[in-house]
Amino acid sequence: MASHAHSSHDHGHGEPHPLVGHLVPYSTLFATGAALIVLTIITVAARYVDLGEANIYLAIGIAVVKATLVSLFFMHLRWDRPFNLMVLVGSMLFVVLMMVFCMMDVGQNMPTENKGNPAKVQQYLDANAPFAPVTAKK
Amino acid sequence: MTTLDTRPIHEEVPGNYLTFRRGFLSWALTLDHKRIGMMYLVAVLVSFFVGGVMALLVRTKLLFPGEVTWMTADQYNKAFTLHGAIMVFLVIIPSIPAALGNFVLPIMLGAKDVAFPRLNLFSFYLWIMGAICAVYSLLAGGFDTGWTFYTPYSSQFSAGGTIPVLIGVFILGFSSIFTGLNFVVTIHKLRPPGMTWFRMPLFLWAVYATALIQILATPVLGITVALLVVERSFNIGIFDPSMGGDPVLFQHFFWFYSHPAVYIMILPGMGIISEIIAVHSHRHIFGFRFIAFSSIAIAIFSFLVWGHHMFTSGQSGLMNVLFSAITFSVAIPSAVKVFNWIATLYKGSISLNTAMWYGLAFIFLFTIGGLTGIPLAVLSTDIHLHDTYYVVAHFHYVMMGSALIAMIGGLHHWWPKMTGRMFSEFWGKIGCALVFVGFNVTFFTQFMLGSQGMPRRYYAYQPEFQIYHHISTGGAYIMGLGFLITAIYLIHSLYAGKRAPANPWGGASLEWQCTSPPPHDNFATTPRVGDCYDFSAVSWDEKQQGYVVDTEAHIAAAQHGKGH
Amino acid sequence: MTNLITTLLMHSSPDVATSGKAELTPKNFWLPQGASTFAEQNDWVFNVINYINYFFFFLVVGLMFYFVWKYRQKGREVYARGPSHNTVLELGWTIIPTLLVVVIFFIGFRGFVSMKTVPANAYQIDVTAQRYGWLFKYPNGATSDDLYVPAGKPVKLVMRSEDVLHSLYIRDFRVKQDVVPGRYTTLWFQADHPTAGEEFHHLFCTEFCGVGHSNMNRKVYVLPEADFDSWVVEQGRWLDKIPEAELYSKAGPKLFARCAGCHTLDGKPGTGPSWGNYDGSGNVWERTSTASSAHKVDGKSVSDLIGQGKQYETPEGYIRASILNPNEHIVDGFGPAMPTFKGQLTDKAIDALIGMMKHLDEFDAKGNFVGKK
Amino acid sequence: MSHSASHADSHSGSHGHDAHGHDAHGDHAKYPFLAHHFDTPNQQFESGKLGMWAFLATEVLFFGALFVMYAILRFKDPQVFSYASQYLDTILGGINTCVLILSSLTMAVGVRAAQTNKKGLLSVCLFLTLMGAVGFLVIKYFEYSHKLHLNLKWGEGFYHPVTAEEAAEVKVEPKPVENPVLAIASPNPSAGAQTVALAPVPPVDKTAIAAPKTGPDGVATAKMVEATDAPMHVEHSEEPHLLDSNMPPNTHRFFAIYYIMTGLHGIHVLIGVGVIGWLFLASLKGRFNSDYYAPVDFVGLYWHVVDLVWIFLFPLFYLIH
Repeated sequence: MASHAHSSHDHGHGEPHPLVGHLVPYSTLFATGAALIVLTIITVAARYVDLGEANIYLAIGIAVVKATLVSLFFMHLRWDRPFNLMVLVGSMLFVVLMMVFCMMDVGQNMPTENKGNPAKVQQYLDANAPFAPVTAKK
Repeated sequence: MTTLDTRPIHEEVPGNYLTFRRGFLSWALTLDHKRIGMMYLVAVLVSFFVGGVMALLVRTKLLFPGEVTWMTADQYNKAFTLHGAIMVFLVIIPSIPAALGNFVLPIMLGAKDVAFPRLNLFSFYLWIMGAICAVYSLLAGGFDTGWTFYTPYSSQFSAGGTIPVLIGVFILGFSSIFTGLNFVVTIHKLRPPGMTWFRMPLFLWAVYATALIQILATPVLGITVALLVVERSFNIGIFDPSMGGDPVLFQHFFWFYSHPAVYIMILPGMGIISEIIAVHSHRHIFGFRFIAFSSIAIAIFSFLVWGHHMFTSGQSGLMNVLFSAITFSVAIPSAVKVFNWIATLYKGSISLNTAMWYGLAFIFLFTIGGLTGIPLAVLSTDIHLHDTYYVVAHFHYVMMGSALIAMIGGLHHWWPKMTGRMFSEFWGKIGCALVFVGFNVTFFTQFMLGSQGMPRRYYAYQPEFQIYHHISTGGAYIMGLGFLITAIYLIHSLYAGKRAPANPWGGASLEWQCTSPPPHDNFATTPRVGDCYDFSAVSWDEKQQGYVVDTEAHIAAAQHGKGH
Repeated sequence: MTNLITTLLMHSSPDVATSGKAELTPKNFWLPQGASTFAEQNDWVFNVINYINYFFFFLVVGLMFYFVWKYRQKGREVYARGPSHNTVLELGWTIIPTLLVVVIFFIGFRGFVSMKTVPANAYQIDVTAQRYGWLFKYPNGATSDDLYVPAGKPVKLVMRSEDVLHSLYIRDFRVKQDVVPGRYTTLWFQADHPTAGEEFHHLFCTEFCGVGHSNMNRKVYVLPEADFDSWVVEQGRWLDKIPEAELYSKAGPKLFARCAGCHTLDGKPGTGPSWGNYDGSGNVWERTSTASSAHKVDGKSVSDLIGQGKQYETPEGYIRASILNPNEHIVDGFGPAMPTFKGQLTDKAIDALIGMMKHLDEFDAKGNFVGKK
Repeated sequence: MSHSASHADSHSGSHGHDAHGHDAHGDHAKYPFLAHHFDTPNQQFESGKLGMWAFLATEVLFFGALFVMYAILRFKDPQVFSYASQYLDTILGGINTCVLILSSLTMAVGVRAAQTNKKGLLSVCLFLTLMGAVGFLVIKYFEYSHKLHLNLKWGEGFYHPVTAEEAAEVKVEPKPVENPVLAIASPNPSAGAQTVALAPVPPVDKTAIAAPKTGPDGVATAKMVEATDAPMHVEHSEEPHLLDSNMPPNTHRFFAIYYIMTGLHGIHVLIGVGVIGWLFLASLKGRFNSDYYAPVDFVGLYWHVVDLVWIFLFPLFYLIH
């Protein structure tokens, strides 16, 4: 699995050494840099207009765009072996996996933490036992 | 096969890697994967001895249900914690990949060395540093948290040596990461012409899958213990409820690494068994692709099931159900492997060498270990069995009965290659038998203990359990004797063993085609690769007292898909 | 899809809570005697899995030994022509185990659901775990170190830990649940068979908690419901043994611990008004609070409820009323947050509290008795 | 499998790596930097690159776990984050972001310079990158010291007035309370917020455990109720946080995760300073050329990842008003 991506790519990649890396034109590099700076300014500016919840999503969105720019152009991923891209994206997938599972559990558990009102906690525990409605019918 | 390379570095090669250069520094600063592998091996076996002594101490205490004068509860806790921590972090995790893997991986692959020899040496010294931290923590008051370091006990109440050992674990983690990283790159980039992914011996597949886990999971362990150190020092309120933290969150973080770690331990063992079974029954491994892909499948599933260590931890019901369901998915690839090994024996020509004895012992013990995992994965029964001796027995069957037995099996399998000496088959079988019997007496009893409700990590226990503990301790001593014998004849073979032929068992993979012990650079010329499980071209040679592989026939057979 | 299946399972699963007397499951080679309604179900699952395991174990190991004997190497002729793969076979032993474990999962899942579904009528006992002991608190305020439960009645334990992780494990009931500091965990069970005389069930701590971990076991006694009721009342009677004279000084602080969550003694309001501000009169105290009539109780403000300057005849009457039905009159600036203590506090307990409020000067801010200044 | 076979051949094929591998020696003679166990510079470079990427993957997981932690803490009490982030200096953070981005740019340019044998330009770029890294650390130092001055600290220290000024401003005598977590939660703003918010936490006693509370549970304490009904967003007052009656419970945890994540990132920048400095010196000696620029490329990758991490840290901490 891992191999296929890069080794198949390997084929078209027949230049004699040492032309392993890809030469990125200065124009591209500076354009990327400029774009990153501009995005930074935008995201800072956006902080001062109150969009409520939207603020954070906007900020994250911009961050993702910036990250993509850096990895594609500064880190040559656009021209590099797909396998290296797979390594990066794959590792991020595992982070997402960890986050999803942990968040699910935390979300389920929060009401049982006794910083809350134990009476409420009790109601929750009685109501939210798995599939309570079904048993409630009996 | 022995036309030497003409590069200057090779002119002073007097034969093999052991005699390549001499003196302490030639070992301490070596970049040769074989020597690094040997150093790992020695280090790991020494720690194994220490951990084993701890285990015997614990077992001996458990002969008596109550207090004993010679071991307080505190000392007992420190003893079993030390046993667990040493066996997990210093022995089993590095044993196969770092010790045996380092030695045979590049040779099996047909490479001259691993991709990053310096990194390889560095990770060995990281291991040493980690071990030193662990030792220091003993001087600093020891640590009594159990190897799982659960908060808030570890962040507030545990003994003074906790922070040093956490730092040690952090360092060991990076040692393991770098080893894995090295292997991934080696397997990707250093394969000689003709060594395609499906020509690779299954041991390499297993080590590759292991390396993936090491790279992806171990950093999380690093950050977790780092956070725990910070929590303990500054009480920042992330894991410690006294400042609003959440202990269950720690368990999530810990098991996100430590469950995949279980497969870091067992996968390479499975790889070794695939080698041993195929080579010693001189017959093409059955279902190569199923075994190969089951390794990768296990590696990936292993990331999805960590919550099954937390069914009673206060984890939400939803997650319990989810994790339990996914857990069963890991059972399948493991079962597939076992069935394939059995099918490999079918119509083989099985020579019962010591290595093969260990191989069969593995199948026996791993089957028990795997099957007893089912009641633990089932939600309702796990509630009863969780944190009892049933769990202890289960993971000893998998960790020791499987991973470690496989490691020792592999040690016997490759011992002639590594040392150039043959060991005594007779004593080898005696040792194997003692270990096998002792192991079952020790741990099968603990299944009963557990299902009868004896909780783990207990210093004192109800008298009704005493008989089981007596049997279990007895078995432990039998096992100890077995390992003692093994150690003795292996060391003895170093001096008195007869010289090993290049290919004593009749293997067809590349490591059997270079001399034993191998030359400094493994292969004078880039080797040519056939089907490493095709034994049609292997034949016994009286003169060498070993097997020889007719390379031309071997390659030809591979090209015409013969011998399948 | 899964929901559908689970729903079906739920309906087909026996309602553990209300099903008749569960029989004691016998002690066998593997399992100890089971004494709760779960034991039946649980042991059945365990045994079923065991039989499946026996089958596969003997299949694998049997084949292994047979092949090893049949195909042992003869002479040095090594090359053996066995098949190198057989897709049907391999798919077979991939798929069949898969189906098997799916079934096993749902069997276990069923049991788990009933263990997690606390019946509404469960009798609640509050558990506090602490290195190295358990404290069980019953609804009437009685406490005990060993666990006493009524037979044939679902019992719900609400557990919290004072220090580290513990885990409450009653092996004969087949129940186990970690006790996590900073959070409430619950488990429930129903034991149908009273323990005779000296008999008891073991209660273990199964989460490593330190030096005394292995001593953190207690006994569980199952009493017939009638006996249990009298026991719990008797256990709750600690108050009666205190002579009238030193009632408020001895019993006061212990009882006040329950109030301390909302009421302070030093004049700082919490959820409820501070006793420190009590003027000893029958007035609804702190009438001068700025947030006058802020709080409405079903549409009426406090002054509507009792009117300006209205008073109880005696302070005692007032205090008693506000303990037994607290939300009848609410002090200005506070909400109807206080639960009634009807049935939880005996008259004598209320007397003790009243006595304490009258002699606040003899208590420190934490409610400990310090005597006359 | 066939194409991976051809992979193996491809690099050998292009450099005449036949079964006896003589030409390999040619390569070794030609390229002094070529390690003995590699056949071609290409293979060596590719291996290094894959190794670097694998290492970066571990870095991603390393920081990733912390991002998970961040998500969970924020998920648990969002009001804390919206409140406490107001103590962070967005402008300084923004400037730092730009500094890092620019240093990333110079690094990328440097790589190109190395690839194209422009040794002078390479040294200049490396120097600029180095300056960027150092600048980032300097600015971060000012941010940290300012916060510490305001006693915005981790853990218990957060609730102790340590600096003379604060001790002066905060005249209330601290009182110990049993349960810090609950005590931190401020009850209804009108009443006694200061003292509660001020209550310092006694150092955790590792040996003695408090006697169990008597009486059954099930009665909410003031703090408990408040803690659950805390408002989602609270403006922070101009007073020091210890006097701010609006401070939501668990605010100390925001600063805990803030110091941990930015701190770990800072350590990575520090390492970056080290390696880039080394590259700079090496480049002055003219070590790198279009044949051998792997170290520049790999350090570049590392440096970009450090930049990536900050690109996410910045909005997550500074921009969640």
